[in-house]
Amino acid sequence: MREKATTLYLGPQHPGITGNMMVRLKVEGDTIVKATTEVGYLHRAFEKLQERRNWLQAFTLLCRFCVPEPDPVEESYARAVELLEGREVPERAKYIRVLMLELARMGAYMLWYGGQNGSLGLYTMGQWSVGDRNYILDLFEELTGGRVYHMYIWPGGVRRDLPEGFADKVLRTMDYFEKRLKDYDDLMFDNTIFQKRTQGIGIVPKEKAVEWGVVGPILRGCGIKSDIRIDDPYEVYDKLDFVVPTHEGGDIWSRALVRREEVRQSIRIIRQVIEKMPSGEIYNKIPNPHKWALPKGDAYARTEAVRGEVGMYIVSDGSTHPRRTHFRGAAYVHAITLLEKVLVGANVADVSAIMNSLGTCPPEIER
Amino acid sequence: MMKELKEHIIRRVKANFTEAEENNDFTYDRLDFTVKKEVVPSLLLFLKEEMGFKHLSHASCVDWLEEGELELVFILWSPKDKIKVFVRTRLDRDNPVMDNMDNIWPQLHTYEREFREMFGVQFTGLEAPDEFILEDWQGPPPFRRDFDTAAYAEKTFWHRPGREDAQDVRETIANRDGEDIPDFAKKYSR
Amino acid sequence: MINDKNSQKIVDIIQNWARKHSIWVLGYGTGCGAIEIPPTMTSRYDAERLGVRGAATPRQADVLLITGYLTTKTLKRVIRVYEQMQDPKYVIGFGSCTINGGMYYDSYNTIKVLDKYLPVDVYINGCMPRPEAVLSGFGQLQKRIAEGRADGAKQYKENLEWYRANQKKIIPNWVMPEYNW
Amino acid sequence: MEEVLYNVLGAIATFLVAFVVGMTYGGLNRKITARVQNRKGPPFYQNFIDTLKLASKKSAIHHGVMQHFGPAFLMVTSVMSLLIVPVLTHNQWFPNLNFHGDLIFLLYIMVFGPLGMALGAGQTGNPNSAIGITRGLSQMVGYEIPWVLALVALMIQYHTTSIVGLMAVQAQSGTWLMFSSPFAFIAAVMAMLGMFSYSPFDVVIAPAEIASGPASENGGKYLFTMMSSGSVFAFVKLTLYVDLFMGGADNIVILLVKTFALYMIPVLYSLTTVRYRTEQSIRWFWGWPSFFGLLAILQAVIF
Repeated sequence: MREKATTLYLGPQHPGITGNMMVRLKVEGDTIVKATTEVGYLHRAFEKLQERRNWLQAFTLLCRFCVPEPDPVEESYARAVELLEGREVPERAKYIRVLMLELARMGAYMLWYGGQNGSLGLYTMGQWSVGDRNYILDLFEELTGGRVYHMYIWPGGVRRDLPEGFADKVLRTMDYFEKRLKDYDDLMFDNTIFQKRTQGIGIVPKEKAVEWGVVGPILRGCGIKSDIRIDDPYEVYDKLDFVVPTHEGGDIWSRALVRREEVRQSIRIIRQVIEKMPSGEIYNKIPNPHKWALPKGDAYARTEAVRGEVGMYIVSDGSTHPRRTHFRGAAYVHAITLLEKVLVGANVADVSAIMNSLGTCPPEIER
Repeated sequence: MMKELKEHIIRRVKANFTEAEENNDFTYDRLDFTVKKEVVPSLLLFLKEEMGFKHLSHASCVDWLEEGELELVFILWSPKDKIKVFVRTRLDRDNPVMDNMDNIWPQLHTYEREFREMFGVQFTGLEAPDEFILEDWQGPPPFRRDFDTAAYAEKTFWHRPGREDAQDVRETIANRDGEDIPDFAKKYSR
Repeated sequence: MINDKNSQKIVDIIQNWARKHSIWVLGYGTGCGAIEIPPTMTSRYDAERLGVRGAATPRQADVLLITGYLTTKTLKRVIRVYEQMQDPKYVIGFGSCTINGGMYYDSYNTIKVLDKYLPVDVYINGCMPRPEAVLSGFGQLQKRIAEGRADGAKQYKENLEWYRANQKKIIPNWVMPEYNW
Repeated sequence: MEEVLYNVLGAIATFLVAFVVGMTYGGLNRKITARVQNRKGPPFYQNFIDTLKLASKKSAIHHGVMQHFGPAFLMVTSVMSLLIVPVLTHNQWFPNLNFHGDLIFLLYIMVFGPLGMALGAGQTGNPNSAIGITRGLSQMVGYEIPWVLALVALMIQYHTTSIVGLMAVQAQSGTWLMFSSPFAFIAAVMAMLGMFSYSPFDVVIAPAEIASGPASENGGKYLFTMMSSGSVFAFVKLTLYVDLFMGGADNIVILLVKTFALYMIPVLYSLTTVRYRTEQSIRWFWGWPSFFGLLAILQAVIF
């Protein structure tokens, strides 16, 4: 006899939900038979607002798209504008951008460490990693003036050159993180209960993954080597030496292993960037923003973020204001169509862990 | 190399879809095809199944108010050949109807729901609740160009005086009088 | 004895002292400001040493932290959550967008002034407010509680019609239980 | 007459001591947690402030009469088991109502609280409460097995079913039961991890999964009652373990030292582990802890 299905509302006010969204679960016993994502709690109509601003003013709204890691969004926009206009970026600015993106990636992964373990009940990890994330935010603050919102990577280059002694500080921070990551391994990855809770849970099928629009660490966790930094290289990633880790399995555990390795690769990239960074200009000056018109046409640029592929599609009608901007967030696919598929058959206890593992970030869904 | 690849793709597409207009002016890894809206599903399916464009990178809708048309853009990425293809089509702005395509890529379902809500594009055969992002929305589709968000916000929401101009905000706040907050609430709107 | 005015005052002082040093914040990240809450709660800034700690459900919480802009859809849920909280309860408006709309002043979907809809005890300005600012905001709230001036919930109850009228103007489809506690 | 008065006053004193000690332990738990997590942490008396604040909440909504049962039953359970467990040996200020067979009675009474909570949680109508209490009862089935096995082993080995009897055995032989029947001790300590329901066995409250479980709809005074009864119950459990396995305590200092040492086992373990799922938790309790319980029974039967 089948048990009667009950409906469980996970969110919008729920400590286990990642951000402000809701998942409606149809539950039989402990097993989910149907999951529906409901979003829209964070819809600010950014793209509509950007149409009312000029090309540079629109840029200031960008970092609010997804707060844990705003820099890839800025990077996508800047690159899309540069593609459309044909504007060259100085070599040094490219290196600084990569430095910025990788620092942001590390910061977001520190937040992920906290979220993934918080969803499983290991709060010590979150306290450590989110606390350590402050050291990265300190670097951001020194470089850009903001902890969370940087508005640093803008069309034509970057906004400010590295302060004196900044490179040393970055290297020292990297040394610190290399030491700390060993502690994280001891606490998290060597923990048998963590393995028991994550192995075989939230499986994304490998053969369907590309078709379903899965990107980023989640796709790499299925064993498919796909990284925009390698496939569609931007800035100076093709001159840097790093490995794209993959793991077979497609469950939370293999995604966690992929992310664990990626933090280490980020440290490696940052060290190389500091070493290879040339001197020179950092900014190819744009004209007066109020008179700065982009040629008619459209462009699409995409960047690898921690959640996967994020992209910015911009359309210009030849005026000083965007005709249309449209942001593509990885969570747009991961948190709706993918999450609804992955949650079917899962245990209620694992919903939060699965959501964290899929990198759900509601503000980039509804923008 | 990239040039040959692009020409190969154009040849294959033109062989099957004669009326597709290509745009091959880009210096980077990108190709554009403009087709009629009836052809879009079969072209997308052809690109996905035959040409290796497995990954739907993005889909977007642009409102060309002056021309009376809505433009749908699909951005496809081939993991094998490392190239992007844009498929674009135009819809009549007053009666935008399109075929439902979420059987090609499941994530198109989400995009279609968003376009239906934000631009009023009707997808025949799309099975989803009407509301996606907005709740109890009574105005026109908000992302259309003729919807003025600033005027709507001005009309609907209460604005705190003091930011109409770019003067010193502190002074404006200090000199603020004549606003219609009741006495008890003044304490909380300092 | 308890009706005696002086002893009531002493009871008030003790109760306010306890309320001041035990602030349970509802875990509801209503907007992008939620990103600075984890740093505030974790090791460097450690709000728990001030007695600030997270609460999982509205029934247990004392403070509703509105972390940033409220869309109309969220506003409905926030009102619901606020009315479920137990008296005495406080609201902290967090970020510029709760004060005057911030950078969303022309958005069709976000409210611009929070205190029209909910009684705000403390505003923290900035976008994004740093954890130090958040802690300072909690400090202000503590000061107000100790002085007995953090009576937003009382104002809300007394002027319910005014608040309701404002809320219903934004939320056309009002299907919610009436506020009765 | 005078004896009754002494007993009543003593009971009140015992309750106060249990409340204060339990609350302080809770605060120390938070402090130690904070230190492990690289932060300063709240003061050790933070839990007193929290309970005082909860008690001074002006309103406390309830969803029907049955909701009172949850906190009330929990409190009743705590107080009843407190009165049975001897706090100090040879001290008239801490009376206990022990009798022959009180161990068996205690086994029953410790289940009573969660059952009352189940009644209350059902009334609230919050699905998280219902799921939480189901999880709690399921997990109880898990840890009751090693716990009962350990106690039965003690009963068989020493031919007594009263706590005082077991304490007398330890006083006579001069060795603690944790040395003379180590398997029972190990099984009982493993069961204690479940009883405290700290991580990895915090499936009942599991914030990221089911908000705060049975307590979801309880605010203000209800939560106050639950927190206080939880503190008292923690003290009861620790004292019981000290009485059973560590020879009891002659004065309050020794009691505090012994109970705190025991308390550190679940606290420190909880800091480094991920939460189990309910079925994994039950499986764990039916694994090694039950095995040690069976060994304890074997030891009791053979020797």
